[in-house]
Order: sequence, then structure tokens, then C-alpha cells
Amino acid sequence: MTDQLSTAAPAPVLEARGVGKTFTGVAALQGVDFTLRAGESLALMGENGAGKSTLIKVLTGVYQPDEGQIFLHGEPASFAKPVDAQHAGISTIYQEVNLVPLMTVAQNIFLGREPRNRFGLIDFRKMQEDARALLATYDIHVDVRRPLRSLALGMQQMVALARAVSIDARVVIMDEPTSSLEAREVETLFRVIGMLRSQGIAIVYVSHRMDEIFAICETVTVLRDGKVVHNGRLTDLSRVELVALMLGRSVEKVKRGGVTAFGEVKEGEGEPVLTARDLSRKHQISGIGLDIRPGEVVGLGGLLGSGRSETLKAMAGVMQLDEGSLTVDGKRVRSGSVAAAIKAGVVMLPEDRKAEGIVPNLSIRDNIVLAALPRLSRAGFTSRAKQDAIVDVFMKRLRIKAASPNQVVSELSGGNQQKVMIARWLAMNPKVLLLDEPTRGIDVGAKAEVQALINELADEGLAIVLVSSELEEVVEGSARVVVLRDGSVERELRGSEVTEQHLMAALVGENHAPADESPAEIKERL
Amino acid sequence: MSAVTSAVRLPQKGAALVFLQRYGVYLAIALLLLFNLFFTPNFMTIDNFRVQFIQVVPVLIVALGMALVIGTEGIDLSVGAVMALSAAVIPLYIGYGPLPAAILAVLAGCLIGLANGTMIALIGVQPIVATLSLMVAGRGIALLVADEQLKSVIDPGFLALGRGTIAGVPYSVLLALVLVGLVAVLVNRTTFGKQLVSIGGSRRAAELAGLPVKRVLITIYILTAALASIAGIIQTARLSASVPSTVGNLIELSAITAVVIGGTPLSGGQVKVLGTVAGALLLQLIAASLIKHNVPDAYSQITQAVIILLAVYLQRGKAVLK
Amino acid sequence: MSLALEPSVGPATTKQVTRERIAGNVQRYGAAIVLGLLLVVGSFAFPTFPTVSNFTNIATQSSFLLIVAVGMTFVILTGGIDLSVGSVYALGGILAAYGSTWGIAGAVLLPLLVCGTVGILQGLLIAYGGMAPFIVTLAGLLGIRGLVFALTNEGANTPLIKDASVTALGQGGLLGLRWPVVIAVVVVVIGSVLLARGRGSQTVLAVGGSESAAVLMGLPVARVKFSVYVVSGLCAGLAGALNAAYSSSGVPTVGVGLELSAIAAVVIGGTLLTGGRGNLIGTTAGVLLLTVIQNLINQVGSLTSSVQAVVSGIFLAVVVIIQTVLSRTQRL
Amino acid sequence: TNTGTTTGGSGGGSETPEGTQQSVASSEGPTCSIEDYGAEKIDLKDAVVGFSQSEKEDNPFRIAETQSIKDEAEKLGVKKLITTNAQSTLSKQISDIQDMISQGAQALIVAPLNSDGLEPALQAARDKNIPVITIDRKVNATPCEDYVTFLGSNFVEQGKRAADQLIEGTGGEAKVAILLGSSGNAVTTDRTKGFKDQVAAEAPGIEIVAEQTGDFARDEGQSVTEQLLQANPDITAIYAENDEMGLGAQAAIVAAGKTPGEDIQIYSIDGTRNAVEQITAGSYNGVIESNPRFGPLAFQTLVDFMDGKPVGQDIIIADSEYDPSNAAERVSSAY
Ligand SMILES: Nc1ncnc2c1ncn2[C@@H]1O[C@H](COP(=O)(O)OP(=O)(O)OP(=O)(O)O)[C@@H](O)[C@H]1O
Ligand SMILES: Nc1ncnc2c1ncn2[C@@H]1O[C@H](COP(=O)(O)OP(=O)(O)OP(=O)(O)O)[C@@H](O)[C@H]1O
Ligand SMILES: [Mg+2]
Ligand SMILES: [Mg+2]
Repeated sequence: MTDQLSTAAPAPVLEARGVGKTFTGVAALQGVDFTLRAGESLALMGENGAGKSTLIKVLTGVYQPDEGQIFLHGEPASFAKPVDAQHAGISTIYQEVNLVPLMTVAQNIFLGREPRNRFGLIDFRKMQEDARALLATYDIHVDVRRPLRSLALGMQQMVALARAVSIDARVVIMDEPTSSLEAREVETLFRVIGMLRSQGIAIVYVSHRMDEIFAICETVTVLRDGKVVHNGRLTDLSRVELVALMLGRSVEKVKRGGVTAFGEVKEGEGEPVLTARDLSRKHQISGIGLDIRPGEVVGLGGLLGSGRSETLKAMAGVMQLDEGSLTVDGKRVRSGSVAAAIKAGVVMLPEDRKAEGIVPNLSIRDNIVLAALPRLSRAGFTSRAKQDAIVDVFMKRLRIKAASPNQVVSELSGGNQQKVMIARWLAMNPKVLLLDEPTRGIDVGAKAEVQALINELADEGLAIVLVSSELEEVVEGSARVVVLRDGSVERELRGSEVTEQHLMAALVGENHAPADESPAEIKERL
Repeated sequence: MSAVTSAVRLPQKGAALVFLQRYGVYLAIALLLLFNLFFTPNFMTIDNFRVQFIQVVPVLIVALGMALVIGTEGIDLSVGAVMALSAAVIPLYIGYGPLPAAILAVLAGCLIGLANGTMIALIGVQPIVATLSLMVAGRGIALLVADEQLKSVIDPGFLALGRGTIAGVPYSVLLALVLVGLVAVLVNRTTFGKQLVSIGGSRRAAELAGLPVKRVLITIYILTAALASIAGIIQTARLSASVPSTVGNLIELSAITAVVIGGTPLSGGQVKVLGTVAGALLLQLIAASLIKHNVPDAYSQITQAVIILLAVYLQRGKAVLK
Repeated sequence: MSLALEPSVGPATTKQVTRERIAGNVQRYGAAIVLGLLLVVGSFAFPTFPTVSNFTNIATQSSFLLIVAVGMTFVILTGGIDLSVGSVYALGGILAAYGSTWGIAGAVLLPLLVCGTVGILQGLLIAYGGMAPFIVTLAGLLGIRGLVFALTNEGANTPLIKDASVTALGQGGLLGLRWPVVIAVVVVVIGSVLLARGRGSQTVLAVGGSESAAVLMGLPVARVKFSVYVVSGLCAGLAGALNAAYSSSGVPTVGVGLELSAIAAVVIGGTLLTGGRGNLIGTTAGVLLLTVIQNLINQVGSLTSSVQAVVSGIFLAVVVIIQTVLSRTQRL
Repeated sequence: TNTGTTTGGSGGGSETPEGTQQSVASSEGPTCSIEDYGAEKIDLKDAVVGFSQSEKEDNPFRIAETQSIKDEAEKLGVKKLITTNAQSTLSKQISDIQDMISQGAQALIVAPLNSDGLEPALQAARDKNIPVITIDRKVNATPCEDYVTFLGSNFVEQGKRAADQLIEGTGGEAKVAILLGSSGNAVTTDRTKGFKDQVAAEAPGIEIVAEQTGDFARDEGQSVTEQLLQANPDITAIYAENDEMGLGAQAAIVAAGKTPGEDIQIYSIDGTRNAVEQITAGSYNGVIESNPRFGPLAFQTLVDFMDGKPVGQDIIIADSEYDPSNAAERVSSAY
């Protein structure tokens, strides 16, 4: 396959030959050959922990390869630091948003290349104007003087993207750029990628979302367990074949799974286990009411910044409410106390795994049992046996890929970290599970497992609230969808209304979706 | 900010370097012992080691508490003042017997810990300034409690804490060993210990996981103060006098140094109890070697600085990036 | 229709932004606000407090610490710390005295050269050697003080400054302000401009805000970390030299505990100890606060040293509590 | 006692036992009068007097010194006495003095922290022609110009006398360890110099085997002595530059299983009650006094000065000494 390509293909811009990288005990990359040609858009695929991020970090000077060589325009190159790669025209959006939360949006975009006036001093006015203008080209309208951390995660990711592509680059590498974007932002992103490609800029794109891969990439490199298992044109592969390659299973086996792994969903019956009334907090959400019954999955729909995360945080006690009440099984839960919420059986998987989820220096085991620890201890003394029992179950059930439960969680791949987070909350045996982007950054295999798990948990009687920026996931996974807009409930979709058309129409504030319009058409309009 | 450690790592090192990183302190101790074996008369004697162990006890006990605080990404500058306060309280109540006096001394110290903890956990003051204010005020309070006087303590039961031995091992050393054991268990085997390092690792994540962050923080500052009070009591017994003006002066720096040399990063999220013990011992050995060779103060300070740098340089890479 | 396509920015965004901005300013100038309150209260309580001569004293007394604190602000903004400033301050003083035999140039350049070198060494170990700032500068605190004693025969010799032009640098002045005050103001102004709009200023903030992000963004992290320790060394040396000129002698024991005062001033001034946010106006207010607290204690005039310690400790606590509460409004 | 504690020192309380008053040992040399200095004549009764203490009042010497100044000011009916404490920080002492001047102090008594570096403070006083009397530590400046006069002990002499005591007590044959005061402190330098010079001159049989700083603190003195005794088991005498370190050394000697006062002799300087009591108990060998009660003499000098009488520029007080022959009878005059 590779031969066919090379005959007519333009010269390679960035190459890796025989690259190997071993972390203490884990061989993250072994003899990886990788080629990126000018103007090419290449999908880098693989399961969680396959080595995608590691390869990117080796290519961009964050890590030094243990063996092998990097070539830039055919010349051997070695990047001691990320800045060297940047100077060589390689711009990267790393998997975790890597910006400075305390600094403003404008500062973040122009860090390291601030516009100056004639005295050599930074010209903030110009910087803000430029930032505003730059973001506007991507349809982002935020106050660029605000600190980055005040933006929702998806918006932060858009800022990171704007920064990366505004640097004059020959190669743009994106490690899961869409993981916290929803449809509209993804559209914007695609537009940007189209622009880049038309300028002959080569793109490396990592994502676990198949649609996206097939929509924008020409070629694909598949990694499995640190080795390259496939290299070629994407058009030569079907989805199923690609998944099979990634997972290392036969096509037949993979075929049995559907688009999403959700089974039949049904509305819950009986008394609501959780009742939220008039949840309000100044400037964030107002008057939100929800009833969640045991055994049902309720989706929360909304655009970026519509207040989905805030609603979950309000119910999980993370956020102090100005008004409103929350009752679980008829008992009032004190607002603003996570402990009280957990005690009542309401737990939340936070959206920002890096800042709010993992405790980076602790082991997988400790991270999983973190919340459940008091239950697994006697008189304050921890019991290793009890912990191991639980950790074992979840590591197997969620297929967490790690050297051992003792491995430090920050060493795991992004997807596996997410699974650890899910395990933490499942270990609590909650009554109500609030999931903010549960499949963010999770590979197809694991995603299916998580989706199946959500199904299964609902069947077992758990009440679940699901926030996802993938419409497909919300629609297929939920029995009904509550749509938020500007911090309050816009609409509720039930039964047959739970379709992508209706949801999308509701998102933009149209009460009745024309039934004859297809999702694609609506996407088009957006 | 501590959550980002993973993103940037120093390049991997060879096995020898990994060994040095992990065992840097112990190696430094061994080298120093070796040096003394050859160049210091009367060093390798039981009596000498007893002296070293007795002298290291206060710093060690304070460093244990400091390690806990540092594990939560905090710091406690007030430990010296707490020692002074507990020393000041002893003579007031020694008439009721050594034990009640000691208990009251620890309680008094804990009040400072409570003040620290409240300011830090509930109000959100940065630990270094919160404890700095109590470092200044605490010693003043201690002196006022003591009526600005130095008092001899002659209760034989109390003095035994400073002088008595079991099978040649001084009580104070035994007490320190017990405390090391307790802290090690606390850190490694209890819910509290795990919560402590989680807070240091990522306070936000700990909060979202429903941990009682504020309670744990307050408790830790109180514990640290309690340990410092015990150090103050031991020091008082050893001196057979309550000297609130000088006891524990600058001990916060020694304690922090011991903790850091022992491999606990100042960025929190880890507590190395054994390393802390080794760190304290290393400092003690450095001081002893310099005094025994009658090195003038100026050069002794320079030498200490160089040795500390070397010991930490050996194990750098572990705690570098915040 | 196009309206519906505007991104959903949540209700009352502009109001929120205004609120954030006000809260930001309260935090930025929290120390200055507390300082203002203290000045008013002090003026009512003690008639001898609001006098020109007293304020001149306060200014002079603050100037040395302020110069040190400016350097410390840069260090703390990167998330580091410099414990060596007290010893470097003493070294600067000694060297100024030795250097004064070559006149004013020697008295200023010699300390700057050597203290800058101390900063360079510490900066190298921290930025390129990957060592923790706390430990490196703690060793600096010990080692440099040792060096000071070694240079002065265990502190027995105090080199004196005889050159009139050098003593004039400490004692003379401009418009009723002593040179150290004038120089401190200049240092603050230059520092503020650099920090707000200078090359590398954004990297300083970024390193403190998130070092790994700064590395991944390709910022010159090591260079900036290195530079701030050099700046701090230079500032401490300059302050020490000015202080020596002011007191016509290089006293080996000055500056003990100065690092804590400087750190306290910086933190009270609203700079986050973890780095990433802060400004020199705050630091200036922090330094003045510490001096004014001492001044007010002296105004009472009959407190014993123990009571003074208690009062100033509690004062400090109250000030940081107020400052923290003021700035908390901005937390998200 | 049954309380298990003893209290050291009276804190220089109001009862001043007979014989504790400072007396002038020498006041020869040039004098200074109010005309010479150029100050304005004031009546202390309606004057504001400032006292700048150098170190914290947390040790007997400083407590007694401050108390004695306060007591005497009260006795004389001084209108207002402002006291400040530099807490061992030179810059604070400068500020303290400046602050007192701007508060309207008309006369100053200063216990300098350091011999050098007070220039700006003295200058500020000079600018307003405020008379400054320095006590206990001498500043390197011109008397009757930068300040009026110095009252205090001769620290070199104290070291010399301690050497004399030690030479006599040991018969001129000893291995001595010196516990130095804080580095960079003029008192340390002088007491070391006086001692070493005298030993070199008078007692070739005395060997100084170690000199290490104990920072004038009891616990440091104890730790250092413990180390030294281990390394040099043949030490027979200790010279501590203040009583606190001497008492620490005593505890270390006991811990090492030796008898203080006999196996190892201890000499120190200060004259605190704790140390003198140890002499009476036989486990301490000699103490050279450094009398802190400057109040009466300082104010007397000030009064004389204001009355237009010439006062000595360099008034050295007579320090007594304690040894086994007189300790019991004179312990009451210790502070
Ligand atoms: N710093 C590290 N230390 C130790 N092991 C590491 C480190 N970084 C990555 N690994 C390991 O290397 C392997 C590859 O990880 P990598 O992050 O490249 O996966 P990935 O393909 O990007 O996965 P995901 O899709 O989940 O992001 C994993 O097994 C991971 O645990
Ligand atoms: N475009 C924007 N401009 C300014 N602020 C925004 C914008 N988008 C979001 N925010 C801020 O983000 C917060 C709401 O985000 P929230 O996380 O609740 O959204 P969400 O619906 O959960 O979206 P996501 O799932 O992408 O995070 C609000 O505080 C809002 O101020
Ligand atoms: Mg990845
Ligand atoms: Mg969200």
C-alpha cells in the first residue's frame, strides 16, 4: 500500500523512522515508521493507550525518542524542546488543553509573539483587536479580555485551536481537538481545516470519532500497542475495517456492534428519585427544573455555554445555588456540598478531567477508590484487600489499560484516565449518576463499552443524566432530552421527538422542527 | 497547577541515575559516615551516635509534621513559635505533674495550629503568610505566657524525658521512633493519609470527589502543631529549662530542608516519611561533622549549603516541575 | 435568523464581565485599600503620625525592602521563591563598602556584579539544573551569609564607607526624598512597565500560571526562570548597596529575615504564591503596609518586644485575611 | 521546690538590691558639655525621652536593662518615655530612632545593636540637636559630635577577666573550648579577643581546642558542647561568652557523665542569677558580670548634661565578678 502512495505523492514533510519510546516498564512506541506529506491530511488512529499522543510528543520535541530518527523535509532533525518544532513550522494542539488559565484569551493566543509598539512594549490594544479578529474568523465571539479559565472547556479548546493555526505552520497536529466540542464548533473546525489544506498545510488528526475521520482525512496510520499496524488511504477502508484494525479483531466480530452501543432505552417509571426545582445562580442558570426517575437516562442538550455543565454541578453540590431545591428520594439535599450530594447518592463525572478529575500523582487504585475510601476502611484504616477487590472489578470491566493498579494515573493515556474517573463514581454505588461528557476521549471500543455500561446501569435502576456534545450519543442514549438554552430549560423532547432533527432545531431555539429536514440539512444551515 | 506534571517529563535516565534519585539522601548519609569514620576521632562510638540521635529528635519530630503540611501543598513557618509556646506552658503547670503539664502544653500548641488551619482552610489565606503571622505572634505570646522569663524546670519525672534511657536508648529517641511509626501509618494506611495526598495532588479534584478538604486541612495544621509542641516539650526536658526566647529558632528552615532532601516535593501530593527521617539525620550529621572539625561558622555555613545542594542535586528530577 | 446563530454566551455576560473587572481591581489594589484605611486610622489615633517627617521616614525605611520585593515579585510570579535575598543584601552592602574605595562607580558596580553572579548561579541551578527554587535559594541563604562572614573575619570587621559621594547616595536626595526612595520608585516604575508590557513579561506570567503549558507553547521557559533569579539577585544587591551607603558601612549582620518580609509584602500585595498573577503596585502597598504597622507600634511607644511581636503578627494576619476576602469575590 | 520550677532572675524588678547599682570604673579623658554638643537645654520633667533597645527583651540582660531605664524614668518623673525594640534588626533600630524623633523625642538613650551602621539615626538626631546617650555597646562615631557619650562595659576587658579567672581556676593548664556568641556581633568579637589575647600572653599551658558558635542561646550551647565533648574527650574547661551558653554547656557535661565544675570547669560572662546560683552549688566556676542596670547612670548623666556639667565621653562601668568565694554572698545582686 505504501508503495502505491509514494509513487505519485508529494515529498514527505515530517517523517519518523524506527521510533521507539519506553516509559518505566511500558513500551509506548516500538519501531514506528510514520510519514506525513505536504498537503496531506492524515488520521492517526488507535485505541486508548495505543501510543498516538506519545508519537505526537516525540514528533514535536516534548519527548526524545529512545531510538529511531525524525526527519523534517527529508533531513534528519531533532527537537530538543517543543519550541524547536514550532520554529520548524510544526504547530500542535495537545490532547489536554494546554493554555494558561489565569491569563486572558488574547494573552493566551499571542503568548510568545505579542505585538509590540515602536518602543518595543507590548501593544495590548492591538493584541486584543487581533485576537478578536482572529477568533471572529472562526465564528467565536468572546470577550478576549476575560481570563481563559472563565470559559467553558469547549471554548477553551477553540481558543487553543485558534492559537495553533494562527502560527505560521507547515504542519498542524491536532490531538483530539473535538473531544469537548459540539456539532457547531466541529463544523467551524472543519472549515478551518479545509482552509489549512487549501494552503497546502499538512494535517495530522487524532480523533475517536469515526465520522470526523472519514469526513476530513485522506490517509490513515493505525497504531496498536505502540506499533504501526496499517498505513494507507482512508477511502480503501470501511469503518468496520478500520475499527477492526484498531482493535486487532476480525471484521465479523466488530460488525456485530452498531453505531452506538446503546440498546433500547425507556423512560423511567414511578416516583422520581431526583427532583430539581428552580435551580438558579446568577449569570449562570435560572429556574431549571428536572425530574429523574430510577432506570432512565435523561439527556441534557444545549449549545456550548448553555449551562449544561452548570446544571450538573448544581445538582452535584459543586456549585452554591442562589435559589432552588434538590430532593433525592423525597429528602432535601443541602446545596453547595459535594459530600451531602454524595451521601444522598448523587455523583458527577466532571467534564474537565485534568483540572477537576484525576489526582495526577496518585496511583490508579487510589484514584478509583478516592471517594469510596471511607466505605472501604475500618475505623479510618484502609483495607488493601477491599480496595483491590473493587479496583480489580472495574479495571477489568472498563478494560483500563495499565501496567498495574499501582501505576501513577498521570502516566495513563487520556482515554484510560477517563475510565478511571468513571470507575471512581461507579464504585460509589450511586442512585443518580451525572455524566458530563462521559465518552470524551474514549476510543471506539471503550466508548461502546461505556455506552453499554450506561444502558446496563440504567437497567439496574440507576438514574442517569447524560451530557454529551455528540448529538448521536444524546439521542440514542436518552429516553428523553431536556434542552437548555442560555441557562434555562428551553424544551423537553420525549418519545418520538427524541431525534437529531428535533434536538438540533431545539438547540437553535426553533420550537418545531420541520419534519422533512434531514440532520445534514440542518447542519448545513448551521 | 500541580495537575500538569504529567505533560512534561524530564528525559528518562539510566538505572544508576534512577538509583541516585531514589536513594540520594541515604547515599549522602553513607558518604558522610564514611568520611567521619576516617577523619573524625571518636566518631564511631555508641555514645556519639546516642548524642546525634538525641539532638536530631526535635528537628525530626517537627519535620514529620512539616512533611504532612507540605504533602497538602502547604507550609508551616510557625512551628518554632509553637515549640516556644509549649515550652512556655510547661513551667506553669508542672506543679500538677509532668503529664498534665505536657498535655496542656500540647493543647496550647494546637491552638496555634487551629488558627493556622482556620485561616488557610476556611478563609483561604496562603499558607506561607498565614503561618508567618503566627510565627511572629506565636513567639510573642509564648514570651508573654512565660512572663518573658526563662524558667528552670527541675521536676525529676519531667526531666527523665530528656535524660532517661531504656537499654541505653533515650526516651526521647524512643518517642520519636513511635511518632515516626504513627505518622507512617497515618500516611500510608489510613483514609486520612490518602485524603491528605489527594488534596496536595489536586485540591479541586479532591473537593469534587466529596472529600472533607477543609476538615482535613485544619486537622493537619493542628497535628503539625501538636508534633511541634512535643518537640518543644522534649527540648525543655533536655535543657531542664523553659527557654521560650530561643527554643525552636529557625527550626522551620531545618525541618523544611529535611523534608525536601528526603524526597517530598514542595508541590505537594506526596509524603515520604522515611525520607524525612533520613533528611533530618543528614542535616544532623553535617552539623556534627562541621562542629567536630571545628570549622569556623563562616565556612561551616558555606559547607552546609554545598552539601545540601549536592544531596538535592542527586535526586533532582523527582520534584522539579510544579 | 442570524441572531440565533450567535454563540450562546449565557445571560448577562456583560454584567458579569464588569463585575469581574471590579473584583479584579479590588484584588489588585486590595493591599492599597487596606493601606489607605490604616493611614486614616493612624492619623486619627496618633497626632504625631501624619507628619511630613514621619512620612519621609516611612518612605526611606520602605525603600530598601521595596527594591528587594520588586525582584521577589518577579520570582514569585514564575511560581518560584528566593530565600537568599537577605544574605545577598548583606553581601551587597559589604561589597559596596569595599567598592567605595573606587568611588561611587565601585560602590554600585561591584555589588551589582557579584550579586548578579549569585543570581546567575542560582538561576542556572533552578532553570537549567532542574532543582527546586526553595532548596537552591535556601542554600544561597546559608552559603552567602557564610561568605559574608568569611569576607569580614567572622563578622568582626565592618567595612566603612568614607567616600562622600557614596554616602551622599544614601543620605542625599531629591525634592526632599532620599536617593534610595527615588531609586526605589524608579525601580518600581521600570519593573511595572516591564512586567505589564515588556518582552518576556507574558512568559513570566505564563510560567507561573502553568509551566507545562508554557513549555508546550514553546515559550522560553528556562530563560525566563533564569532571568528572574538574576533580577532578584541584582535587586537585593542594589538594595544592600544603597543601605550600606545610607548607613555608611557594610554591616555583615543586616538582612537576617529579610526574605520573609519581602515574601510577606509580595503576597500581601496580591501576588499569588503559586505564580501567574500579581503586580508591583500591590507589592509597593504591601511593603508600605509592613512599615506602617511597625511605625504605628512605635507610635504607641511603650510596648515590650513580646507585645510588639504579638501585635504585629495579629496585624499581619488581619491584613492578609481582609486582603484574601476582598480578592475572593473573583474566584470562579 | 514542689512546683518543679525555679524562676531565674528578678527581671530587674523594682526592688534594686544594694550593691547592684552600676558604678563608674573610669571616666577619664575628654568630656562633653551641652555647649560643646550644641543641644537645647530641657527639663526632663516635661521632656519626651526615647529609649531604643537593640534586642528583644527575652533574656535577663535585656529585660533588666529596659526595666531599669523605665524605672528610673518614672522615678525622675519624665513626662513621656517612648521605648522601642529593634528586635536584632539594624534597619529597624534606625527606623525606631527616626520614628521617636518624629514623635518629638528630645533626648535619646540608645542601646546600639551594632557598632556601625547607625549613622542615619545619629544624623537625624544631630539634625535636631537631640542629645544621644549610647549604652552597653559602643558605636564607631565621634563622641560629643555624633552622640554625647557612651556608658558601658569594656567587652574586651570582660574577656580578659574571664581568662584570668580560668587561668587561676585551672592553674594554667587546660584544654579549653570556647562557645562563641553570634557571628558578626561586636560583643562576640571583643569577648573572644580579650580572652584569647590574655590566654596567649599569660598561660602557655592552656590550649584552645575548639571555638564554635552557640549563638548566645542555651540550647545551642548545649548541643555544641555535646558534640565537642564527643570529639575531644580531654576538654577540661569551657569559656562561654554568655551565661546562657555556659548553662547549656553545663547540661551537656552532665549528660556526658562528667561533673561540671570539677571534671570540666565552666566560665562565662553576664552575671545572671541562674549562673551565679550554679557557682554556689559548686558546679560552675566563674562569672564575669556585665551589669545591665543602666537606668540610674544614664539618667544621671543626662541630668548632669542638661545642668551644663561636662560629662565624660567614655564612661566605663565597673563590672564585678563572681567566683566560688563570693558567689553565695553576692548572688542577690545577680540579675
Ligand atoms: N509519562 C508517561 N509515563 C509512563 N507511561 C506513559 C506516559 N505517557 C504515556 N504512557 C503510556 O504509554 C502508552 C501510550 O499512551 P498515549 O498517551 O500515547 O496513548 P493514546 O494513544 O494517546 O491514547 P488516548 O486515545 O487514550 O489518548 C500508554 O500505555 C500510557 O500508559
Ligand atoms: N461564547 C462564550 N462567551 C463567553 N462565555 C462563555 C461562552 N461560552 C461559554 N461561556 C461560559 O461558560 C459557562 C457555561 O458553560 P457550561 O460549561 O455550562 O456550558 P455547557 O453547556 O456545559 O457547555 P460545555 O459542555 O461545552 O461545557 C458560562 O459561565 C459562560 O459564561
Ligand atoms: Mg492521547
Ligand atoms: Mg459543559
